[in-house]
Amino acid sequence: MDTLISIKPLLAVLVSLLAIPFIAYSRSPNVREGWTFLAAIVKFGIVAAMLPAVLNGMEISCSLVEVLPGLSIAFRVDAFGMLFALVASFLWIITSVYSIGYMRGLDEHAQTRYFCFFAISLSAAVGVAFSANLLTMYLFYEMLSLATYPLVTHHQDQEARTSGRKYLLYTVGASIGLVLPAMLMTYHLTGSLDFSPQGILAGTASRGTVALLLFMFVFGFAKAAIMPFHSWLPAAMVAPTPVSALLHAVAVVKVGVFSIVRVITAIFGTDLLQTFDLSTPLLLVASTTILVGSFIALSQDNLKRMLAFSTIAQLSYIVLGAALLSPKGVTGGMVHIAMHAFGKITLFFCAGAIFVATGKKNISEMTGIGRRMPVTMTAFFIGALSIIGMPPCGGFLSKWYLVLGALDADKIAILVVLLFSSLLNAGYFMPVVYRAFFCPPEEALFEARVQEAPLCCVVPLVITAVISILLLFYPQPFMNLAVMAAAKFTGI
Amino acid sequence: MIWPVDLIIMVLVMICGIGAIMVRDLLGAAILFGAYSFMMCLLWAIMGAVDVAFTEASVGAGVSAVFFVAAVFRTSRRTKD
Amino acid sequence: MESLLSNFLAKYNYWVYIGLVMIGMYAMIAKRNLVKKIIGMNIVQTAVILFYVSIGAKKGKTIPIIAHGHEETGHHAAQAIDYISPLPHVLMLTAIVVSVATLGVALALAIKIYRQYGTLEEDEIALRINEP
Amino acid sequence: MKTFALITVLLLGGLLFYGTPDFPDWGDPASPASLHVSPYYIEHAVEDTAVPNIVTAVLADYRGYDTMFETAVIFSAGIACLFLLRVYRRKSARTRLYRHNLTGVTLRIAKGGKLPEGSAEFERIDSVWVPYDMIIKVTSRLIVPFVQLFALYVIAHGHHSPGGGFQGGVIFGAAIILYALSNDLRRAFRRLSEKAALLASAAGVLIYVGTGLLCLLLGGNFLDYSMLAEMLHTDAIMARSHGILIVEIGVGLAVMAVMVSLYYNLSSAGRHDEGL
Amino acid sequence: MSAHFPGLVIIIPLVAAFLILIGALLDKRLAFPLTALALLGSLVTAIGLLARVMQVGVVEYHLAGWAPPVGIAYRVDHLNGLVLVAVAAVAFINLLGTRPLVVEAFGDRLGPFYTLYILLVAGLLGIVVTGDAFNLYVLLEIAALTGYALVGMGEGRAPLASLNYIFMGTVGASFYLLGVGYLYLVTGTLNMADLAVRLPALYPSKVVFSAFVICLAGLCLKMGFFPLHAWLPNAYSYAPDPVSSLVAPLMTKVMVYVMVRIMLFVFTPAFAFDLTAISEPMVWMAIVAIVAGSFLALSTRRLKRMLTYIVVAEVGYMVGGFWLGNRLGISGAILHIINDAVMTLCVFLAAAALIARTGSDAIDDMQGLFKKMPVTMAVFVIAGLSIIGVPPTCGFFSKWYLISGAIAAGQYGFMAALLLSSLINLVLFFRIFEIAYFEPFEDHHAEHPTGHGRVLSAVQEAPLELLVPLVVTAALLFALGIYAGDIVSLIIDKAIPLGIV
Repeated sequence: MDTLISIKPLLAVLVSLLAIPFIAYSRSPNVREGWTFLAAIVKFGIVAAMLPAVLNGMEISCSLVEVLPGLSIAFRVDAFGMLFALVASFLWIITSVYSIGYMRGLDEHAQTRYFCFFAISLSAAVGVAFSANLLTMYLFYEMLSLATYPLVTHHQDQEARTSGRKYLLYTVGASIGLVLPAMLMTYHLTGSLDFSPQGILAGTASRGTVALLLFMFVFGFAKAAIMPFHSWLPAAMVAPTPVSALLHAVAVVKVGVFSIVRVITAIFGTDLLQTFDLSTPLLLVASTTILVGSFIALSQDNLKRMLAFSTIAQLSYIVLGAALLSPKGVTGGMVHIAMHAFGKITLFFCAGAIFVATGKKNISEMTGIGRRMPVTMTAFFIGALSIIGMPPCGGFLSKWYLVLGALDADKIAILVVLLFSSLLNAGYFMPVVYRAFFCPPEEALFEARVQEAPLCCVVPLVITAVISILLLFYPQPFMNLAVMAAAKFTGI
Repeated sequence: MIWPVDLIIMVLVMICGIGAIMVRDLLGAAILFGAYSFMMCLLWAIMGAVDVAFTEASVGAGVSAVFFVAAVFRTSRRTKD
Repeated sequence: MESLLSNFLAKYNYWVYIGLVMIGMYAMIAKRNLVKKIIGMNIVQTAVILFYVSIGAKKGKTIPIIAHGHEETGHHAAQAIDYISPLPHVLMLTAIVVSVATLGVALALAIKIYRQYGTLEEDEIALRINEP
Repeated sequence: MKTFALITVLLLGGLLFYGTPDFPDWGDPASPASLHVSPYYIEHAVEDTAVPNIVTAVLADYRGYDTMFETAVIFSAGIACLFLLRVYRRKSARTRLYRHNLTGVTLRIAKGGKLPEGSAEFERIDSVWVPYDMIIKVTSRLIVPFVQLFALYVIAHGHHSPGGGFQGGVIFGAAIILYALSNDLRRAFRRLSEKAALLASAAGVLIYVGTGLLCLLLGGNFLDYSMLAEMLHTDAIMARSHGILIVEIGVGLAVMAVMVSLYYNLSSAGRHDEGL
Repeated sequence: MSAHFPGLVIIIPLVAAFLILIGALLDKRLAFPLTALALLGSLVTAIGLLARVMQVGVVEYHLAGWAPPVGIAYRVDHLNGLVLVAVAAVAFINLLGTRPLVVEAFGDRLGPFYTLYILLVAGLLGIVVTGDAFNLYVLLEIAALTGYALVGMGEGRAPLASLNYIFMGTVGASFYLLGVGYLYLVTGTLNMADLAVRLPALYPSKVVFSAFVICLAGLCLKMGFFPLHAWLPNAYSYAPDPVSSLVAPLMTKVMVYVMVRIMLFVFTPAFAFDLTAISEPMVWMAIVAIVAGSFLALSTRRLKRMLTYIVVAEVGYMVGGFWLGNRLGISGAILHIINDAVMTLCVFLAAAALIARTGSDAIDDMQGLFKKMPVTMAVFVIAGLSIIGVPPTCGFFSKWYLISGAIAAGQYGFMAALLLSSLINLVLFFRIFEIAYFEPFEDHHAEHPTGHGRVLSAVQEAPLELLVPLVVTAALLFALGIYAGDIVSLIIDKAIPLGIV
């Protein structure tokens, strides 16, 4: 494996941080959003610039300072990190556009603060993606938790306050209470926290210890919303929709699962888990989360809450993929990060657009909305298809790989879970679409004057919807990265 | 060092010490504390620590007692225990 | 029994010091009057001084001032065995100074407290604090 | 509280008691404490410093640094007391008492009132009425100078006999306190004002520290008096002896001033109008 | 000149103390610049000293030219070099930051205030630098005495709290003195290095064990270790703000340093950790201290009081970390001395700024302060994060070492206590942030205009004089975090005796 030394990873992380003073001290909203946009594009540019090298099998690394003996704040870009960074930084651009439309459309307060913390969050997310060791990852993970707190509590009312508390308690609490000691124990056992494709724990600990550590990590990264550490996610839906969209469908939760997958593959190593046969309990946890999450989603009326539970379920697909420990399963899980991101963000954008245009949050109030907002609802349909995993959407691809992985690993039960949950997904998404489009005109709840949301809201969701479809046909960057990463991790 | 003298002084030290904390009048306590210091000073003088004894005589029995009296004068003599 | 008694008698200064520390501590904890507590504090300090002075003592030896020091400078040096050890005395001079300094500050605070609450009894002060 | 105190005290006593059986016997000349460092002092004090009073030699030279901080402690006690208690706002609301010196008649002058004609014969007295006592005043007036003289002797003769800066300073301070007690605080202020006391206390410690600093500037370590030899035109040993005298004077000055200042503040509760 | 650094680091502030008093008698305005100058000199000397120690190793300085054990010697190694710099820096920063508050509160007694201030600092520096057990006691008293006076000048219950502090402090110091006396009794020396040489032969003696226990008890009392902490919360929370931001970061930390020094370099690890069975109970006491401190902090709704309880818990961190008895734990404890000094300074300074502007130290009165005082609150947030232990602030790294030490020693209870306390700190600080962030600003002056004598006009950002030190301290939190590895490997590692694994 060739390694390039470059400061690009550092730059990619810092871009959005450096943009903050400009965002904070801009004279007018236009200039401020201009800076945000510029930062987003530059960030994506830097990430994309590293793509060819990574696709060529190189790794790009950059070490900052050695904060503890043998442990430094260091970045290392590999295929898996690249995959995630690419998704996150690209979606930041889209979300920036959407935010402008949404925030202005609703005339939200404290927009400057909003954009600032958004930028910090993105830095943190990319930081997690590029970190070379557990310590760096932990650092950015915590940074993300704290930076999203003001975003979650943006409305500053009682509900936001409660949700903010819950959010912090779950994410930071779990990371301090579980990840930190697990990390220290790992360090104590191995003397290192550097990610290595084969894992570092092999041969240093007994089965019991490894199992304990595994579960401390899996539950400790509470951002992944593995049950029973999931209930912050629905609560956090009080945030403005772009926040929910980017952070709770893309950055925050994906950072959680990314961290879990990273730890499973690069700290424990697939071989070790295989040897100790620890994939089964992991699969059990993930499957439970998938099924229970989906069932709860079925019963939700608030659109964003439903999406939140859907996210909880979908996130566990990724964990499930990694826990299958087979190359195809891991590939599926990784690709699902991208696929789910595009699909889910579309859905959130739609929910936000509906809210901007009509002020409605509940599914039951959306009868007939498809006639008034056809573009939005079409995009919603596409996103839903992607999440369910039906062609012609990208989601199909990742589910396909997951199924293959399950077959490879001879886990028929998992196959059943996957199929059943797809049914459930369809079960909670399709009624929405049906209600939106196929209702008698007399039942429609909307006046004729209700129209599509502002252009800034609609364009992004169209783009993401289109990309969701395109991803089935041109999944190369993500697919290749995932395959590379999976091959490296599973050693095949 | 004559042991009976030694012993008597030690007993006196103890008595003055206990008296200083037991007596129900702060002015009396201050004076008893002065006496305690002076007995202590004698004890040290007997042990050959002349400089220490000298200091204690001037500080403990002298100035400290005056400070106590001054403080009691500026506050109150009353004490419940 | 014999040895116990002789052991007891051989260290009687130390027993006195322990007794004084206990008296002083008792006053500091059990008494509620602040001046009484200050007296207790001083008793503890003098007890420690007594302890140090007892360390230095040598039975039947003379005080640490060299007789006719000037005439005999350098001729025949003083024999350490003849004199009581001076070091604890030096230390205790310092300790006495510290104790009087502490006493001064403590009394100043007591006066300040009296100015504020009109009493030196801890329980009454607690009442005054909780009143408003 | 009492039971708690008793338990604590008994525990403490037990702890102290526990170690005592292993103590060397009291007054044992062969106890370890008497064998290690202190013999050096006894045997070398005179040849090192030419000071027969070993305690003074150790206090001001061998362990002079401790003593410097001891002086600083007493100085900070003085400042602390001033800082805590001093009241700078003048309260003129009180009634003042004046006594006619010849007749002993006491006048009470209410707030804002003025003295009658011929005020030179009147003397202000403390508001807590005390009978005029000729005997005390006269005796203490007689005693005070002798006490002060004795104090100076103690400071100066610390080299040869028990005593030294600290004891002398306390005695000197006590003399002034006696003066203040037998007369009143205002008269004492006329002898040694608050500012002068402060200045003297700072100056006293500065003499000490300054001597040390001078030694440092002359190329030795801090407080190494032998460096003063050239300045004092003596040899190193006598320079130590003189150095000790200088710092003892500093200590005496500081201690005297602080004792008086402490008394001023404590006896008048920081108002500096009337004392004990 | 650099040969005299160990002496100068104390002498400069000491000389300055008297000059300040004399200067202030002439003109009050002279007090502050003189103090600042002296502390700057002290800080520079301390840094020079640390650099020298890192170059040549242990630096000794024989006061009055007498070699130990006859004379008093200063012995500067990596351990006290580091602590020295921390103490000087914290005192200096606090001095610069609190000037407006001091003028406000003690305008009529600036001279005495700064004299006491600098004497306190000199005492603390002396405690750190000295190599003589009795000299340490004298310096301890000078630091304590000035501390009592400064604390006693606060409002409300401050005098009472200070008097209690005197009682506890004096008993603590007397115990320490007694312990030293016990050691002197059996060895005849007071020099720490000499003691360490002469003690091993006497380890079986009951006297040495008594000395050990008495010393430790005295030091625990002075540092406010949990069951003996009763004086601390009142003393620190009722002290005037400029004082609590000096005393809270330094006093307890320096006392912890003294414990480390005495245990490692007088009793030697062989005795402290192996021969006495006291490590285990001490760690358990530390666990209790941490948990109790955290819960007590949770139970109060006054800002400064909460912070003082956090100090109680932090003392538990350090004591526990030290008594883990392994290299990691002790490194963590020493690192935490430094980090906690800066963290505590930062929170207390920020609290001082907040209290000065709002006139109240109730947490519930902090509504809307993020809007009104953004910079102060930002610094407060950073300090809070550091206390919680979020990377890359320094609090994380000392916690890292402490927990590593706990794992290495198999003390999972201690690890759990640290994590619990982190979580509680999270709750504590976010409780404040919530109030300051969510609730709209309310002007409390309207309700009780004369409630506090020191309200400075309308609530607005703290004065620049205070802001700059605040921001510098916050930056220090990051710097200490990022260079934690270097500090440990270059300095702390060399400070710990080789025998400890």
